[in-house]
Amino acid sequence: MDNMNVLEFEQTIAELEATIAKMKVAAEREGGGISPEIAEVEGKRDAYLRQFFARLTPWDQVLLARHKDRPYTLDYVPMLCDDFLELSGDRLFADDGTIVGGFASFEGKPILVIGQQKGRDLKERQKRNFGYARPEGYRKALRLMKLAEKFRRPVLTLVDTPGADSNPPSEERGISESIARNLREMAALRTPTITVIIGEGGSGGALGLAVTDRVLMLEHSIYSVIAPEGCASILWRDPSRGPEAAEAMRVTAKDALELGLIDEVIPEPLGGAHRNPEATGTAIREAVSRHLKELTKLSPTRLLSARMEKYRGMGRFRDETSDGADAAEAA
Amino acid sequence: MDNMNVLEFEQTIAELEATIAKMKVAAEREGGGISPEIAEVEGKRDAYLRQFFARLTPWDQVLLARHKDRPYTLDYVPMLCDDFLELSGDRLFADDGTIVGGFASFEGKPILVIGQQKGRDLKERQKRNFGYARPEGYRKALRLMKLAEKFRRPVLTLVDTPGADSNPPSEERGISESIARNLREMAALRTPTITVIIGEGGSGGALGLAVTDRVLMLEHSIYSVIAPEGCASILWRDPSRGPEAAEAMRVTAKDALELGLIDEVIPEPLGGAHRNPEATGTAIREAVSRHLKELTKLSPTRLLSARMEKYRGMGRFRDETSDGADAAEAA
Amino acid sequence: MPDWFRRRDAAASASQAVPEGLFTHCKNEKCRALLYSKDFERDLKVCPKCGFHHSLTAEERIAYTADEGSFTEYDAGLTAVDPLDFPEYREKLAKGEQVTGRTDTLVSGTATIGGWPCSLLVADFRFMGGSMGSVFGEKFVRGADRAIANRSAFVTFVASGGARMQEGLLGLMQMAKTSAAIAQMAEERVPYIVVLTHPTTGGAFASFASLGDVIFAEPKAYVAFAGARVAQQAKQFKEPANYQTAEFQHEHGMVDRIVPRREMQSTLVRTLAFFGAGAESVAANGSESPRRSSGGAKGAAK
Amino acid sequence: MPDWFRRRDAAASASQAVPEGLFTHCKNEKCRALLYSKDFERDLKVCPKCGFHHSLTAEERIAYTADEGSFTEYDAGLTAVDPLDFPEYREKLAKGEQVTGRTDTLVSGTATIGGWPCSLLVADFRFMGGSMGSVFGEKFVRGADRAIANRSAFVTFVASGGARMQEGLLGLMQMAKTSAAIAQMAEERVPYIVVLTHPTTGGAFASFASLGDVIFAEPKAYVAFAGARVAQQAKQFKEPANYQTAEFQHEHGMVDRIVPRREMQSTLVRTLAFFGAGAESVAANGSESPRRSSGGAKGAAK
Ligand SMILES: [Zn+2]
Ligand SMILES: [Zn+2]
Repeated sequence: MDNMNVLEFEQTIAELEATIAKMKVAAEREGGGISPEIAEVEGKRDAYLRQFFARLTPWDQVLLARHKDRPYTLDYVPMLCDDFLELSGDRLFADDGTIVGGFASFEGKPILVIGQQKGRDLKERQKRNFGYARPEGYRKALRLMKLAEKFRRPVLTLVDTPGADSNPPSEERGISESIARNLREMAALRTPTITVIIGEGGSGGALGLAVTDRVLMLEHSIYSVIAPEGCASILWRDPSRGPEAAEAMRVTAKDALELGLIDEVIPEPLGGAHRNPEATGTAIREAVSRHLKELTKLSPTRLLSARMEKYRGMGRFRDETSDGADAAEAA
Repeated sequence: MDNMNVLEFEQTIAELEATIAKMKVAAEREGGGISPEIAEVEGKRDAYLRQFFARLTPWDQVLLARHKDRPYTLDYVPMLCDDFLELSGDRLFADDGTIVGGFASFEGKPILVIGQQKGRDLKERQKRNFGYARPEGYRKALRLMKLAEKFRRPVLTLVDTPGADSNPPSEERGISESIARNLREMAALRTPTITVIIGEGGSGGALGLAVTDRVLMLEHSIYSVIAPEGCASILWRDPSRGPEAAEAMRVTAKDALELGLIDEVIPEPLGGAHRNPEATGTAIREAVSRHLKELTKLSPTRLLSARMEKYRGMGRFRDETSDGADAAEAA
Repeated sequence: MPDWFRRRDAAASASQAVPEGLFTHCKNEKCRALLYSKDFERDLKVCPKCGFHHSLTAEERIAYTADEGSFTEYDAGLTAVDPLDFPEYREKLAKGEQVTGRTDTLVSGTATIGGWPCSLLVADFRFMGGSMGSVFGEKFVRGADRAIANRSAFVTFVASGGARMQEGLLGLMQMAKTSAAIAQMAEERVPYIVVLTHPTTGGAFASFASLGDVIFAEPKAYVAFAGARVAQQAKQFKEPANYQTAEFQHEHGMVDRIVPRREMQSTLVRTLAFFGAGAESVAANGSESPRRSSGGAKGAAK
Repeated sequence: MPDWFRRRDAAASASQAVPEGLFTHCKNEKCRALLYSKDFERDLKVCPKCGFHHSLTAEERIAYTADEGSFTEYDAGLTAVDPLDFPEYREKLAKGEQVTGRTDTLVSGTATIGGWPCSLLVADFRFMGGSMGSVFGEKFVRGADRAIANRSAFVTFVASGGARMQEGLLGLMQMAKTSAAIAQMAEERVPYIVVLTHPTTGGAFASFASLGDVIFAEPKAYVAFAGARVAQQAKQFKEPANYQTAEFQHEHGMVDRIVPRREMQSTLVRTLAFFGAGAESVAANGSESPRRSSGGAKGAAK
C-alpha cells in the first residue's frame, strides 16, 4: 500500500467493496442481516482509507483534485443554491461553456454564482473545452460580476480548471487581457465575493475567478502557479517528474492555508468528495454561509479596503532598506 | 444648368477652369498679367458656382457629402490639432482601421480625437472597409473615450460613414451591441464631447460616435436615418428614387439644424470643402474652439444633465393625455 | 434563417394571429397544422406541433405576462405628428391605429409580475412594424422614469424594425433618446430587462434592445442588425447556420437565454427575484419579498 | 514568429548585449552584421542593418528613457527569500545577482521623462527571466503608491516570463497583487503606461502588462500568453502569421502602437503630455506644463 498512488489504492478499495457487496447479496439470500463478517470487512476498508488518507502525498492530492468522479461545479450548484437561472454570453463574441454563471438563491437570498465546469462524458468535455476557459468565459464572468455589483448581490465563484485555454484562437481574442482585466476588476468589485476551489486551481486560469474576499479550498483540491508537469518540464525538462514538482511548489490546500494565501480548508468526506458528494456540498454550503455572514456585515468601503490589504500583503521578502531593519519579513 | 446634379455641374466648372488655365499660360507666354478676359471668365465661374450652390437639391448635398475628393478625417486632423498620436485596438479582438483615434493637442491643450476614415485609393479604401466601421471600431472608440473621461480630457469625434458594417462577421461579433453600448456610455461620459459631421452621417453607424454635447455639421454633409437609396428601396421598392427619399427624409445640415437636432452648421467654401480643404479646416477649428470653451466652463454634473436633457428632449409628438392640453408639442 | 421567417418578413407587417373561427392554421408554412382555437389560445399561441411562436398583440403579451388585473396603462394619449410632412406617413399611422386601436407602437404601463412591481413596455409589431418614432422614444423615457420613481424594474418586450424613416433624423435620434434613459436607469441601479421577440432588427437592436441587464429571446425570433432588404452584404461572406436568429445571437453572446413563451413569465419572476425591488439594499444581499401593487383597471389610460 | 526569436528563447536567459570590444555582432542569426560598438551604442542597440532590437539591461533602459540625472532608485534593498525551500532557488537568485548586480528582477525609482515626473519600473530579463516573485510584486505596489502620492504617471517596461514558479502560489499571487495596485491607480486616476519588450509572456501578460491605460511594444518582441514550452496546443490549430509577436498582438487590439526604440522616449513624452500630471484638473482640459523634479543621484539607493 505504501507505494501506491491514490488511484491505485482506490482499486484496492474497489475490490474490497465488491467483496462486501457480494457478501451482502449472499447474506440477504439467506435471510440474515449484516453478519459480523461483513462488518469486519467494512471496518477493514475504513481503516485502510483512514490510514492511506492520513499520509497522502502532494501528488495524490493532484490526482484526487483531477479525479474523474470528482463532483464538478454543476454537481454542487443544486446542493448549494435554489433556483439557479443560468445566463450566458459576453455581449462581445460568444458564450463559453467552460464557465457557467447565473442568478441563484442562497439560503433564501439572491446570489450570483459563477463556476468553471469540466465535462464528464466526451461530448460534454468537448462542450466545456476540457475545463480550459477562453476569453469569452472570463468576459462573461466579469459581465455577470458587474451585474451583481450593480445590484449589490454577493458573488460566489467555484474554481476547477487545469488552466486557461492557450490555443491560437484564444490568444487572438486576448486570453491574457481577459484574465488581467478580471484580476483588476475583481480587486475593486463593490460587493462581497467568495471563491471555493473545488478541484484544480490551475494558475492564472483559476486566479481569473479567484481575486475575492474569501478563498476557500476543498481539502483535496490544489492551487498551483503552474501545472506540476509543466513545472517539471521547465525545471528538469522531464514532465514525468510532476510528483516532485507538486511537492516542491506546495500545491495542496493545507500548503496554501499555511502560506496565508487562502482563508479556510473545507474538509472532505473520508476518501474524497467523490465518495460522498452530498456531504461535501453540505460542508461547502456551511462554510460559504459562515463567510458570507461576516462579509455582509461590512460596508462596501471596508470590504474593499480589506480585500485590497489582503492582496497587497501577499508576498514574502526581506526589506534591507528599512531604517535599521535587516530582515523585516512581510507575510 | 438647371437639370444638372452637382457632379455634372462640376464638369462645367472643370471645363471653365481648364479654359482659365490655358488663358493664363498663354498670357504668361506673352508676358502680360491677368488680362481682363481672364478675370471675366473667372467671374463667370464664380457666378455659376454661387448660382448653382444657392439652389442645391438635397440629392446634390448627398452627392457632395460622398464626393470622392471631399476631405476625410485624417485630412482634417493635422489642420485641427498638433501632435496626433494614434492609438489602436479594442483590447478584445482587433483594431478596426475604419475608426482612428488618439491623443492630440488642440490649441495647446490635450484632447482625444476619434474619427471615421474612408479610404481614397482602392488599397486604403479596403483597409478602411469603405468607411463601414465594425464592432471593434466602436469598441476601440469607447475604450479611448473612457480613457479621456478618466483623465478629464475632452473628446472630439469626426463622423463620416455610409453606415456600420452589416456583413456576417460583424453581426457575429455584435455590431448592434457595440453601437448600442456607445450610445449609452456616451450619454453618460463625464467629459466634454463634440462631434463634427464632415461627410456622410449614415444612420446608427454615425450615431455610434455622435451622442455628444455639441453636434456640428459641415454645410454640405448629411445626417440620415437610413441611406436615401435604402429608404427608396423599402418605401417604393426602387433604390433609384434616392433623390426623392433624400428630400422626404430631410437629410441636409440645414434640415437637422431646423429640426433642433444639431447645434450648428459650419459653412463650407464656395463649391464645397474639397475646393478648399484648408479653409474648411480653419472653419471647423474655429467652431470647435468656440463650443469647447463653452463646455469646459461647465462642471461634469451640469455637463451631463444638459446632455441628458438634450437627448431626452428629442422628438415631436402630441400629448393628448396631459391635463386639459390637446396639443402639447415637444421639440 | 428558417424559410418561414423569410416568408413572414415578406408580409408588409405581421398579420393578426388571432383566429376568427373554431379552428386556426399554424402560420409556419412548413407546418400549417390545423389547431383547435381554444387549445391554441391555451398554448399561448405556440403551435404544439412545430413550436412556432405566433406573433402576439400588445394586449395578448400583457395578458400572458402581467399578474391579472395589475396592469395600468400610461401615456396612451401620446400621438405621432408628421414633423417632416413625409409621403404617406399619415396614412400609415391611420392604418396602424385601425389595426391596433392605438395611436402608436408601444403600450406602456405599470404592472406586477409574480408580485414584483414593474414598469412594462410592449411593442405591437402591427403598428408600422414596431418602428421607433418620437412617440416610441417618449413612451420609453417616461416608462424608464416611472421605473426609477417607483424603484421597480423596467421590462421591455421588443418587436421592431428599427428607427422610423418617416420621421427622418428624429427617428434616428430615438436610438440616442432611449439609450440615454437607460444610462439614467443604470445610474439609479434600476433593473432593465429586455425580451426580444420576432422580429427585432436595425435601430432597435442597435440601441435599447441590446442594453438589457439581462436579455431573453423567444425561440427562432429573427434578431439582426441589418434586415435582409437593407444589408449591403459583400459576396465573399457565407451566412452561418441559424444566421440572425435568436439562437445565433445567443451563441454569439448577445442573449442570455432562449426562453419558450410558456416559461417566459416564470423566468421573469426568477429574474426579478434576483434584482429585488431596485437596489436600495446595502452592501450585501437583502431579501426583499415582492410587494403587491394595487391592481389598476386594465387598459385604463391615466 | 521569426526564427531568431525561437533561437533566443532557447537560451536560458538573455545574454548580455553589451559588446566587450571595439566591434560587436548583431545577435539576429539571420543578420550577424559586424557593428562598430560605438555606433551600436549610439543606435540604442538596434541593428542598423536588420532593425533587431537587442535586449537591454535595466540600467541601459533607464539611461535611454529618463532625463539625464533624474533617476532616483527606491526599494533596492528588497530581497527574495526562499519561502518554500525550493530546489535551486537560492542558486538562481545568486546567479541573477551576479549577472545584474541587483537583488531581483525589477529596478524601481522616480525620474522625469521629458520633464514629466514619473514612477518608473524596469525589468531586467537577465535576473531569472524577469519572473514575478514576492519582491517583484512588492516593488510594483510601492512604485504604484509613489505614483499616487506624487500624482505622477507610472511607467513600466516589461520583460518577463511570468510568475516565479520557485515561490509557488506566492508567485501566482503577484498577478493579483500587481493588478490590485493597478485598480488603486485607476481609482486615483493616475496614468499607467506599459511598454512591452522582448519577451513578455504568461503571468506578466495575463496581469499588469495587459492593463496599461496605453500599451506600447518594441518591434518584434515576443508577446504571448503561453510560451512555446508551456502551450497545451491542440493539433487542429494552425499558428497565424506573426503569431505571438508584438505585431500580432497589435493586430488583435491588445497593443496601441509598435514603437521603435529610437522613438520610445518621445512617444512617452507625448503620452505624458496628454495625461498631464495626474488628473487633478477639473472637468475640462487643463494645460499643465511639465514640472521638473530635482534630479536625484542616478542609481542611488534611498
Ligand atoms: Zn406549427
Ligand atoms: Zn542585424
